[in-house]
Amino acid sequence: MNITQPQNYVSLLLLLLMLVFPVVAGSPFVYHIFILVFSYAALASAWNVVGGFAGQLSLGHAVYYGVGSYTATLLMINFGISPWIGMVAGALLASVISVFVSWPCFRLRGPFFALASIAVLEVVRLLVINQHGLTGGSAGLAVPLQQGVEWMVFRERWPYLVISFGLLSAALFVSWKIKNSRLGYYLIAVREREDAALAVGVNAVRVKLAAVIISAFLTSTVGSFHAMYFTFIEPGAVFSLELSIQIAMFALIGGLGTISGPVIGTVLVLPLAELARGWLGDFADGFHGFVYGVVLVIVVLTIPRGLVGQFGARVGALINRLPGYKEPETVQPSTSTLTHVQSETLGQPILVAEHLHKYFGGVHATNDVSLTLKEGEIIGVIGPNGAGKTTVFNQLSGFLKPTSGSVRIRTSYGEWVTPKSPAEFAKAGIGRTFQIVQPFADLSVRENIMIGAFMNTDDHVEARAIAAEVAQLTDLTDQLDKVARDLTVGGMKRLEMARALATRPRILLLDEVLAGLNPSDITKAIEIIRRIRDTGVSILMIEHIMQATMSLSDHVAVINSGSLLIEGEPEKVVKDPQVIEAYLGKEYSHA
Amino acid sequence: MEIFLQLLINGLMLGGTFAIISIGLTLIFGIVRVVNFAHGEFLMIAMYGVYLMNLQFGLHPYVAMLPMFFLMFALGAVMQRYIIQPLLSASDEIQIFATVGVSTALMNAGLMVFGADVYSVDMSSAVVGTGMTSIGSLTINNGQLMTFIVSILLIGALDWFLKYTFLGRAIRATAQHRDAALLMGVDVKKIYIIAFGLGAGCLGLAGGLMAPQYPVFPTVGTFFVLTAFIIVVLGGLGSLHGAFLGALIIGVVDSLAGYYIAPDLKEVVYFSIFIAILIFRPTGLFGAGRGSE
Amino acid sequence: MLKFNNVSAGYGGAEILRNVSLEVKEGEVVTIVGANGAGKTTSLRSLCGLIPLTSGSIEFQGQQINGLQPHEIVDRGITLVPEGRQLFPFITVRDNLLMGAYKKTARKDAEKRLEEVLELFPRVRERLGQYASQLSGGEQQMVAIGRGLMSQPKLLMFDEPSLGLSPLLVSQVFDIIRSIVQSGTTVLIVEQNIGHTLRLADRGYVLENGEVVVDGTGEQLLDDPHVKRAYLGL
Amino acid sequence: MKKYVSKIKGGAVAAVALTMSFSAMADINVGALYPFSGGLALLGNESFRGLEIAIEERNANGGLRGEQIKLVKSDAVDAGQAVGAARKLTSIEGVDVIFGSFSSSISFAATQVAELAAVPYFELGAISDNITDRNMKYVFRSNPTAKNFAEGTIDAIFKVVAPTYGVDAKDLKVAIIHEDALYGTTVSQFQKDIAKEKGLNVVQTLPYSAKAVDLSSLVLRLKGAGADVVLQTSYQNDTTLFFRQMREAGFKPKALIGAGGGYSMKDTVKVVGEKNMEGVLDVDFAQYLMNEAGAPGIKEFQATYKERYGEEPRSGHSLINYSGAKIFLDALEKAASLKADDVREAVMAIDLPIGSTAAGIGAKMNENGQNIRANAAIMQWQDGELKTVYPEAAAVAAPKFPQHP
Repeated sequence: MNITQPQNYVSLLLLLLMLVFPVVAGSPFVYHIFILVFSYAALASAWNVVGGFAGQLSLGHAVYYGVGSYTATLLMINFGISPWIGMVAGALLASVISVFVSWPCFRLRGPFFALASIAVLEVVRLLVINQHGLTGGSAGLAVPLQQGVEWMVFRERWPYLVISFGLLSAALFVSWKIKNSRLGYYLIAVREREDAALAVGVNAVRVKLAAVIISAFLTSTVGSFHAMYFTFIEPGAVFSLELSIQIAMFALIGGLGTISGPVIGTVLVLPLAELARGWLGDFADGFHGFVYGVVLVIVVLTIPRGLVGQFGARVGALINRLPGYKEPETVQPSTSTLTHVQSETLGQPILVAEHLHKYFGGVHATNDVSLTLKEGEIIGVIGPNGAGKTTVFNQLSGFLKPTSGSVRIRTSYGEWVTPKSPAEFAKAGIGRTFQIVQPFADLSVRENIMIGAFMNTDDHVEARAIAAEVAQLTDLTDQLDKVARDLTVGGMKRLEMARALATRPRILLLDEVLAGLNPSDITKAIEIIRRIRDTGVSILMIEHIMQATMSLSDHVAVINSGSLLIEGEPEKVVKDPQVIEAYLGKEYSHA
Repeated sequence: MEIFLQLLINGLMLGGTFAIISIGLTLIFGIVRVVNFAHGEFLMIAMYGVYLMNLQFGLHPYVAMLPMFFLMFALGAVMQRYIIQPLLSASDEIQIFATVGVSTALMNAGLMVFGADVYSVDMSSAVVGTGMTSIGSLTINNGQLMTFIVSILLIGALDWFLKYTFLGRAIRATAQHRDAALLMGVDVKKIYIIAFGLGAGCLGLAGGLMAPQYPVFPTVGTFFVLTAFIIVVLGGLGSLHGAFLGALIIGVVDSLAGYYIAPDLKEVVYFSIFIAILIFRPTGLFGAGRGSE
Repeated sequence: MLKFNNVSAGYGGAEILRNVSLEVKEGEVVTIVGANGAGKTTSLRSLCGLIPLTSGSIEFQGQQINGLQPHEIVDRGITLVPEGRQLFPFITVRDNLLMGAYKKTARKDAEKRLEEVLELFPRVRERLGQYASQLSGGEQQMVAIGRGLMSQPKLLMFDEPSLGLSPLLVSQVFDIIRSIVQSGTTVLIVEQNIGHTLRLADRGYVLENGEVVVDGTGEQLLDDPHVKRAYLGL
Repeated sequence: MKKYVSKIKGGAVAAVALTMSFSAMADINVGALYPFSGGLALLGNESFRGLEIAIEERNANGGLRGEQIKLVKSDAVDAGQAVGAARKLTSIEGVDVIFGSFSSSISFAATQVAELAAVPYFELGAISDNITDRNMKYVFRSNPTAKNFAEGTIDAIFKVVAPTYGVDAKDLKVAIIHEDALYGTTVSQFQKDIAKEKGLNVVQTLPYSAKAVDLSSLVLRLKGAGADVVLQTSYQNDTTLFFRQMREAGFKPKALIGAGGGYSMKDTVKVVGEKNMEGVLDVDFAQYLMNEAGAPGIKEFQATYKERYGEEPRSGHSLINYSGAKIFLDALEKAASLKADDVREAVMAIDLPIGSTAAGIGAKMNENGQNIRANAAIMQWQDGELKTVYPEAAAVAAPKFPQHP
């Protein structure tokens, strides 16, 4: 982290200010509020790793919090083990539990994942109550009041403040680390467009598990700390749905998926709620809860992206006017992959599909399609709308499993492999684009491409270099810092190619990358495809724009009604009466 | 054997109560595709409404539930129009938080207006809905029996409405294929408002039917809402018959597990069933092919 | 009857239609042809109110209709038979057809209308009680057309009615469209299978990259080099 | 510039000093920490009313140490909020003492804070025994604990049920049922231990969730086990549910004994019906129908309550809080100063015999600050009234059971 960057030093200063404020104010109540703010902000940040970065709306995070509380307290009561050790033990246990809880739930979407997480929380709470021999049941456990550093119980308040600040710093550091690492990019990729992520070799399940484990670990440490701070735990309070909702709410109000959001959300809402309880509590029982609910509704209706999502960019720009701001350095692309590679195996088969059949229910979508792509070749796949071209593509890239038949790929070591999942296909050397473009819309062009580059490197700098290099190849260099959603159609299509290329594929499957482009974009794209081929990549492309297909392809394959109609040289194929009929209808071919 | 039969009857009757609460939720869930966490608080409002009508006008809860149906319809419609509709294209978590916010606000509003006191409708002079019916040594609570019967009638009525009226067909069509419904000239926004209103309106009926059984207090909704979610997922999104069968299943599980396992572990049993259903058969037991994925 | 005045439209910032002007007169059959991605479907969707225009206007029977809600446009008498059928999968065929008569003016004659439609599609009659998702592709297309007719439209639009059908079925579908035309309904077809379409149509427009490049009568277009180029790159 | 700053500073200091001296001169600030919202709100509020009446009474009679007492309300729904509430009371509000707190988990957390801040904490209603097992110097409790409750319920079997039916207590089949949160679990645990110790025949022990909406299977299990006496520790909803479903299943045990909670509440009778509550025993803080001889001032309190809030007390929580508050206020009056150590000295000096307060309890603190003269009364619902039946000194009626002619 570069400390001279305004955004960085301002953030650090603000954090320090939060630590200094209660010390200056001196009031125990202010101490308490800040201890709560720090620890809840840590919880919200930890939750944000799953709920924000990974986009899995968990409302059962109190499970991990409770595991931390109980592990530390039980170890202390039964074995006299210091809560510092208990904290780590609890965190490890929470991580293990998180794997068992989350794995089966990952295929659930949105509200269903949320409901499942609530159900898990309820089950755990009821079991903890039921197993009172072990857990003390619902009577709860009182933490022995042995004072001292090793017991995490103090008469003064500042040690609690320091510990909670430490926990928050840890959570923030981890968030920042994730956000700026391969994992962070992968999480966003999986959250935004799982298909596109799979196509660049992301193992979605593993990535989500990593997030859940990290999140559970952090959440659990705060649970241990809270047990020592409140000195009393009971299942109803620690395994509580309200707590789970509350921490998620702090993150949401601040801004999901941002680093500072959860902290800002907590800092604004928590003290306000505490004070409101004092101010409004006398007015009428329940009034502050009412206000709380109404504020939450207003926030989601007016600034659903949270404070940071809504205002973050503007504030960030203001802060950047402070002294010390430097543009991020542009990385010089190394031109290693751009050079023409002379391959000894040029012209030999690299991708072989044999007798592919695919049924959807009763529909025979792919009927005995066999294809062979030779190294260095461009094959154009044409056929009318709905003929089943994309279905074939999906089988060639692992997104669909053929009902029968096989797809084999020759790796760079010369072996033939049959990958099983889209990610394995990607790793075996297949890059693909999607007919309907799948950009990670909120990321910049550079970051989009980097997600592809991360397949072969986990180094940030190297990924940036690859991005720069691929951008040059696809004429995106001057758009690198643009947000993907602002690109033109042509730009998006090129971005699709760039992302696939960043994985250094040896075979590229292009699904209608020219559709919807204006003539000048088309010319540009054709040139790019030629350039790509010249770097040694073999290409299979579905295309409707005939001029392009004709001029680019070495071979043309025509698919109609799910089967391979004809394959051969472009000129021959296009004059074939069968083809004309398939395209323009019987009547036309007779005309 | 006799105990088993009594347990079964108790479970089925409890299922009737669960059903009347879940019908509205499955309508909203299935059509508007929103998980309404405020459903329990809607039930609370309906129960207070019935209580007040009984107190002020001496209406029997079974009479009071009819005006309550319309009042709750209006409340649901307002919630859809002003809170859910602006968020229809927003992500799931935003919608969930909106309904959580409404839930918190309503629960506390209940506390502000009525205090934490527990109120119950005075049924001492009522003839219908109280007492027991005995069949041999087995007994049935009349109020629960009434709830059971009305929930069947309600499902029948909704079924007829959804199948044989233009509006009902449009509601089903919108749930299945929103864009195509638009092309048929359906005002989708209006359909959502009606669907949400209907779902809330069902709770108006539930409020009246439950009055002889359960007292009302600000947090009464939390006693029922999670169970209702379980039932709706179990029965399959938006499926009325599924919700009814799911309610009966959960009722019977509640009753049997409470006897044969332990009263404090019965929730564990049906929460576990719920998780298993989500994981292994996300479309629900009776869902028509659409579910959690 | 229908007029596009310099219409531009698109999704999420990308402009797919550019300055398109076209016209359909009462009683006519007009077709829009062009390659994939040329903007044919977009033009129909913007007409139905599903996509907002970025510029230009659409008039129907002399009144501006762009900016209206989709259901208001249906009420004016414009109905689309969408690409890929888009039936309601878990609703019976009968109810699918009745959904076509949802708009207020069509409701009271719905049963009568249903009979007429079933006469046109005798095979559908046997399937009335089944879920739409249980039908074959051809039967689904019949239901989709039938559903469109149920609204008694002044202007009926077809989006790729031949998509995914076998050649025999394609001929049948076009026979049906022909009979609809003969009954006096104005028709606008978007189609890839231009052989059938251009023979049927009074006039046609060729879209390329979101712009109208040629227009003329069906027969003229059949021989126009633009058409072949658009499709086959010759 | 510098001058200007110092001027502002000076002004601010003066203002602060002024307000501080103002409040110091006018009032003694006293914290009231209860759950005023959330699920515990009803009884939290009822408890608070007892404290409020005690304070208002004291203020009307010239106040404490010649100054008016100002009550500072602080709401805590759970342990986390209790810490915040206690911190606020001890620091920002600067209260001299705190009264609380109805809920045991709130009390646990709040007393911890108060102890560390050296602010005396007077617990008037929470019953978990451990609260006063932690060697705290400034935490005192006037009310009986869970153990007292459990003892009371077992006593009720030996002293009331068995003699009235004329059977040996050890021949009775006893079932223990309880809600499975803190309150029910704590009391029932003591019940189990004491019952075992005294050789009772316990046939079933069944916990259940207080949020349960159906207890019919639990009732069938009790019925199947042929329980003669049922001990229930419960809140209001589960009490009414249990009674309704017991009736439906035709289950009629010889005696039902509750440990406060739902059994003591007027509302419960309203829902369950007078005749269905007839003969039900309840062990709790003393309620209102006590022999004035064993509870001096109880009628007066009841009258004041009715006048102040326009309704009958909703449960005995107000009474026990009232009595406890009075005991501690008297001690505060006598203390050398309001410093914590002086307060402790005064509190430890309290010596009131049983039957000398409105709730019938006496007062004598042990080293841990627990009142060892706090006993739970045994009461019975008769004709819709909760009448004290044991100990005899406070009794207003003889026990009778409708099942036993």
